[in-house]
Amino acid sequence: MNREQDLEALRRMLRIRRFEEAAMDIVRKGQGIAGSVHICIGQEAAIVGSCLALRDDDYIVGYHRSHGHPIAKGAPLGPLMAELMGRRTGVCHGKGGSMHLADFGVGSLGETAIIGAGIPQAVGAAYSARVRGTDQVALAFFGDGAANIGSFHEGLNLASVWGLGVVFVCENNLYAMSTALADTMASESIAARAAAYRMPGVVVDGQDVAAVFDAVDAAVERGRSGGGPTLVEARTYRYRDHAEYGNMDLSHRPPDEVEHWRSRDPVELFRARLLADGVAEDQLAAVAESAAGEVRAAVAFAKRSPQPAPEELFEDLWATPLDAAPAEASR
Amino acid sequence: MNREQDLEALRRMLRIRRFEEAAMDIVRKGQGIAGSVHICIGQEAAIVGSCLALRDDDYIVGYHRSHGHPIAKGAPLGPLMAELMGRRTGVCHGKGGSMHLADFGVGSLGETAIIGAGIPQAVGAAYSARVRGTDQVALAFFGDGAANIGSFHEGLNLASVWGLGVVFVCENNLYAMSTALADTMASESIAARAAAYRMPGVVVDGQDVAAVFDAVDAAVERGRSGGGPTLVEARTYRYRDHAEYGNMDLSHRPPDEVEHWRSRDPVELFRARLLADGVAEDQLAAVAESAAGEVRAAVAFAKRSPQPAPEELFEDLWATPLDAAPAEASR
Amino acid sequence: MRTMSYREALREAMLEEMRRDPAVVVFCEDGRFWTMPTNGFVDEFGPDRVPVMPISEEGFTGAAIGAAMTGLRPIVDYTIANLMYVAWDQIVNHAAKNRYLFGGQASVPIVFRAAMKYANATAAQHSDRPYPQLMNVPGLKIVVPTTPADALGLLKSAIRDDDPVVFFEPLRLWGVKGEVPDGDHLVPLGKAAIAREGRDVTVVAIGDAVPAALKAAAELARQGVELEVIDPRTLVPLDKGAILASVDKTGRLVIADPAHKTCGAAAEIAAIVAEDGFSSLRAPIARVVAPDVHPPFSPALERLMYPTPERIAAAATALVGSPKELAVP
Amino acid sequence: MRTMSYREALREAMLEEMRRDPAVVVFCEDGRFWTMPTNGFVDEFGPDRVPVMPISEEGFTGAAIGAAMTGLRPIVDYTIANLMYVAWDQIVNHAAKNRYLFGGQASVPIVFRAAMKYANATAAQHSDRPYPQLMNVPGLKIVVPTTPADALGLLKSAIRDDDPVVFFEPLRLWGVKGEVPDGDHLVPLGKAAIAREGRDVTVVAIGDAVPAALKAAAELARQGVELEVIDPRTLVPLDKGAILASVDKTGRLVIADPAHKTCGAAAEIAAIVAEDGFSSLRAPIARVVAPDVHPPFSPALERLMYPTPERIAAAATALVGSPKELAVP
Ligand SMILES: Cc1ncc(C[n+]2csc(CCOP(=O)(O)OP(=O)(O)O)c2C)c(N)n1
Ligand SMILES: Cc1ncc(C[n+]2csc(CCOP(=O)(O)OP(=O)(O)O)c2C)c(N)n1
Ligand SMILES: [Mg+2]
Ligand SMILES: [Mg+2]
Repeated sequence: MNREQDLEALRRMLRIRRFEEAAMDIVRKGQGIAGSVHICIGQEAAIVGSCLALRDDDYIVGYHRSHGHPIAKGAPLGPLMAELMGRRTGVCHGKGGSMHLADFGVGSLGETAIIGAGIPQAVGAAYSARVRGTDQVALAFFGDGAANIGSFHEGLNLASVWGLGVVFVCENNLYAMSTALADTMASESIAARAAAYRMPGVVVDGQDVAAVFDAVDAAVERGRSGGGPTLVEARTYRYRDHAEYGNMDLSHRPPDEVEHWRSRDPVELFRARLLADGVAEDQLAAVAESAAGEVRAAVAFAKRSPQPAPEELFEDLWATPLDAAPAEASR
Repeated sequence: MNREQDLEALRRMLRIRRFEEAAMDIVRKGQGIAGSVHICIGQEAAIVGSCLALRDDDYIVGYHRSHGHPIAKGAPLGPLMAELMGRRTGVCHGKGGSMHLADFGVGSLGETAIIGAGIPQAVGAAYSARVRGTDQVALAFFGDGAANIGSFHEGLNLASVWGLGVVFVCENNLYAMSTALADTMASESIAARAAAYRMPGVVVDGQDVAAVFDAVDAAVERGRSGGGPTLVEARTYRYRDHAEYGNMDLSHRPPDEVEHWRSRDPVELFRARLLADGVAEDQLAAVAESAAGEVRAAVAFAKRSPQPAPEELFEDLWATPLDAAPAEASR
Repeated sequence: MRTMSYREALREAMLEEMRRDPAVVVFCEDGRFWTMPTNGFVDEFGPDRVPVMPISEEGFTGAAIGAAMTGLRPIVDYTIANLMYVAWDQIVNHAAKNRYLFGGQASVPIVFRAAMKYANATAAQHSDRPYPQLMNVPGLKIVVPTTPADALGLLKSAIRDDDPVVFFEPLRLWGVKGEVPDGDHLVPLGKAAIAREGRDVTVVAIGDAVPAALKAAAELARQGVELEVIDPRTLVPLDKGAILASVDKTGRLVIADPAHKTCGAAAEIAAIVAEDGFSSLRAPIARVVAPDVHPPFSPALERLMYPTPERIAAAATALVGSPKELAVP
Repeated sequence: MRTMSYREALREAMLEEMRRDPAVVVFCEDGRFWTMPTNGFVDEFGPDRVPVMPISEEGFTGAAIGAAMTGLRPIVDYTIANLMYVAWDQIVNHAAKNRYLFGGQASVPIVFRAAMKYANATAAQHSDRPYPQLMNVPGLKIVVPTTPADALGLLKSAIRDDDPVVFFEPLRLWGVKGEVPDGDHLVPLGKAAIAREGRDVTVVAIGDAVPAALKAAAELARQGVELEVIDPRTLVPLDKGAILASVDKTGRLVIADPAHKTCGAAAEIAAIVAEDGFSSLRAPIARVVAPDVHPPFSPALERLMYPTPERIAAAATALVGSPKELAVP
């Protein structure tokens, strides 16, 4: 990454961090975020490093831990926060909520609450690009838990056989809910599974945004130039428990494990690196303040947005309405 | 294999061959086998070599190309042939037909018409053995086409993580219907995929019944003694097209490929080996005659068996009938 | 007018639409094989639009969704309706829901083709008629054509529709020939056909129960009982108006459907009439459907499963009282 | 009598049956986690009977089938009903069919548990009520208990049943407490409960529409309209006798069900009554169900989806003509 990209990486990581802190605050205070909220704090480098390697018109598909992906892809924050609050101004008109953020305007094709299901959808987006004659690539985010489900296998095989420009990014945070990856997968690493599809598989330090960028950038380059798919496993950690469902903490994790990963906070690590590289403290503070300001504005926007009206229940279901059929009935 | 096993191997291969020839004959003459009939002629060594390595109380699960598996596991032929003819004496009372042979009496837990679906069921049978404290192993047969479906991935992973005694036997006949494996799988071999689950994967000559026996025997031994699952890929070939649906031949295959595999007929190869090993011609002829006689008897049994009576439509659905509920209705 | 089989109509519809719109692609295992209606398409449209398909129903259905959300119009052919179950999550949780979940940001224009192999001795895992299950899922349009003209016209409309359409084909009808209008023949979704007019009993028939109902009608007509046979053609959206209007005329309703009874399409049609056409009804509603048991392999048993002219005629006759003796072949 | 929550009843049922029968095992992702009703089971029953579960719904459902055909009695907990779609092929093509396909050579005694998280702001992919889809599949018994006593008694019966049973739990009811008989409390499958007797309108209510119907009944009683509330508890086999007897008494039927309308359980119940109870009916049948649209995330919209006391009362009132003003809270 060049300096400009460095600062953009920091900005996007901070947007995610502040956005999620604000969301947790609203949840805690009961101010209007309902349902399951999965926080990705701790994983920002894996997410942002990946998205920064993409073009604006490239595609991403994500999963239930969904806030970071569209933010990292460049989505405006207001409609995302309004979505979490179920407002009509939400990016999905309040239909999707926290697990289903999507902003097609920035190539974010949506997040799914079904583990693994987004993987083949990303393959389809890359296939679509080829048929339409563009060189867009598609990136699928998924968790370590998804590596044991059928769609992972089928999606990777399809991308490989069809030679598509897909980057599979596993945010391996070591756990699926309470279950340690080591207990559910005998393979040495998720990246090692790439060999079963004759595609490159790489493990990267998911707390190091530049390392993630480099790995994904190479994969994107490969994909865009017709070299086929790549599997990137970013080793990372989430700092909150699975979801914000009250009195959840990380007490069931080994304390030294938690300590180790907290000491490798991706935002702190990167800020320290930039300082060491000679970036001025002021500049970093300005980036931080702008991110925080965007989040404050997004929260304000969401809170003042109206609830959807009852008739909106029936909107957005059909592209062409059901009663389009003429009344006359004859063969 | 010892000499006794050699002769048993030959007998079972010949049972399969004659059984299927008889079935094709009935289909051709329109004498009462309806539906899809998938012939495994050419693949007998892979099937018999595998089953001979099992104990009588071990389990097998198979797929749509289903006749060979229960025969190789030792099922009596009459009820199998009656099943193909949809008779009430059929091993499944005429409910299953050609794609669903099963003989629980010999550990044949059934064949499925859904690609890949039997794989996790075999895993469950091995799991069951462990919970019940027996040392039975389970063997899953599947085709090369099944290696691209989710159940393959999930089944192998589960068996590996749970450390179960499962042997996964892929009858790789190079094609799934008309589709060449090379077009749908980028991996070097199916066996190579075993590494993704940290289990051994071996490729074996599927036309050599002794080689298959040795590979599966080692895998069974491993499984039975708590060493976990193994993937065995038997390279073989089917001599008929996908199914017996009229005017199907192998004309869409490269002629020299067909020629090559026909020259490696598993029954002929093994008979030649036994002769070279000094087994008397007479003895082989006696085995051949007994197999042919069993098939003739099976056909006769099937043909003289009655069609199911209309009320049998409703039998076999429930273990405990639906109207078991008492009439009285109150909380 | 042209004469073609149902199967040829399927091929023709796909050919015409693929020529018309480069966004149309076909996902089908062995789709290039001579037994398939898309045989030869790869030569005209190239391997990108007719890609080789691993046995990965879940995967390629997901891929179709990703493609549909980004500008393509995939036709996904499962070849056997039961294989949809393998991809059920992608069909039900994603194809049907994504437009709604994402607030209308993208549509999912896919046609899911599913041949139903029942009455063909392929046993329970290959003989299902799963449209009732999918009728319970909002967001999917559901079509069951019964003539070559409707197969052609509805498949073309389905391919052009911006929503996911599930297209169920009774395999028994694939070989049936019929007249098909020339030119760009489109049949709109959501519009029933009155396959035969009659005043005494309305028979709403689905799939290959339509020809069975027409046979029953021809037979009963000789005895002075006039059946009105309605072929909904599209199950979602259902042309309720056509059904209610007919029941309003006849006062009696038989629903003939090869799918299972409980929570079937026939149950829905009965419920609609019991709600909105109750005052027209002069007799109980009768369902002539498959019993709640799986299709058995044995042809001797399987032929007891589905609606026949005899069963339909008997049900209709029971509703009007008992006229002269029946002699349906 | 003991007092326990629905959730505690689920736990108690599994505990009692696992203690009683060493063949009972539990498959559940994160089943050992403190949020799950099976938390702590591994300590008592060991890791073999409560194995660690990768995210592999299709795989572990298949494994449960293989285990069930060879002597075990697995309880498979999907934790969220929508996740069954991932395993649909194994449930529909195998668990429901294998006994029939193999001519009764083996049974498939599995309990599939599925919590339904609707009315909980988890949006369309986590809020389904898929029992109507499975009611269309022969070979599965289907249960939707609504009280702690029934949750306990039906889950124990389901575990002992030799057929596959799908056990749907409205998550909204997990926290509800109630009295539960002491001892080995079993409730038979296939037997409806008359949750309240009444003479004017029969309300067949499913899942958490039962408490809603009871509220509506209490309110209407004050106005002189007596609802009879029937909780089928088991949807397959359905206690048709209890429903028909009630309609025979009241002449009017409302069906209240949180599942989608088209081809739903309410459609089936309506069809049964339109067929076999037609002569008892004095008014059209009314369905108070979820509209055919997905559950939206936004609580402001989602609360419009499901049957409420108001909607049920309004439907019942419309059937009896219009009595005095309603004031349901
Ligand atoms: C197919 C499916 N199975 C199970 C679940 C329930 N579930 C939601 S999140 C989760 C854990 C996912 O772990 P991972 O993929 O590692 O993502 P993480 O939550 O760690 O980011 C599970 C089991 C689901 N949503 N979908
Ligand atoms: C899930 C599923 N997808 C597709 C089919 C249709 N189909 C039946 S057999 C077959 C080919 C299977 O090939 P393979 O596994 O190699 O077995 P083989 O027929 O070569 O023995 C296909 C695609 C099916 N039955 N099930
Ligand atoms: Mg994880
Ligand atoms: Mg093959």
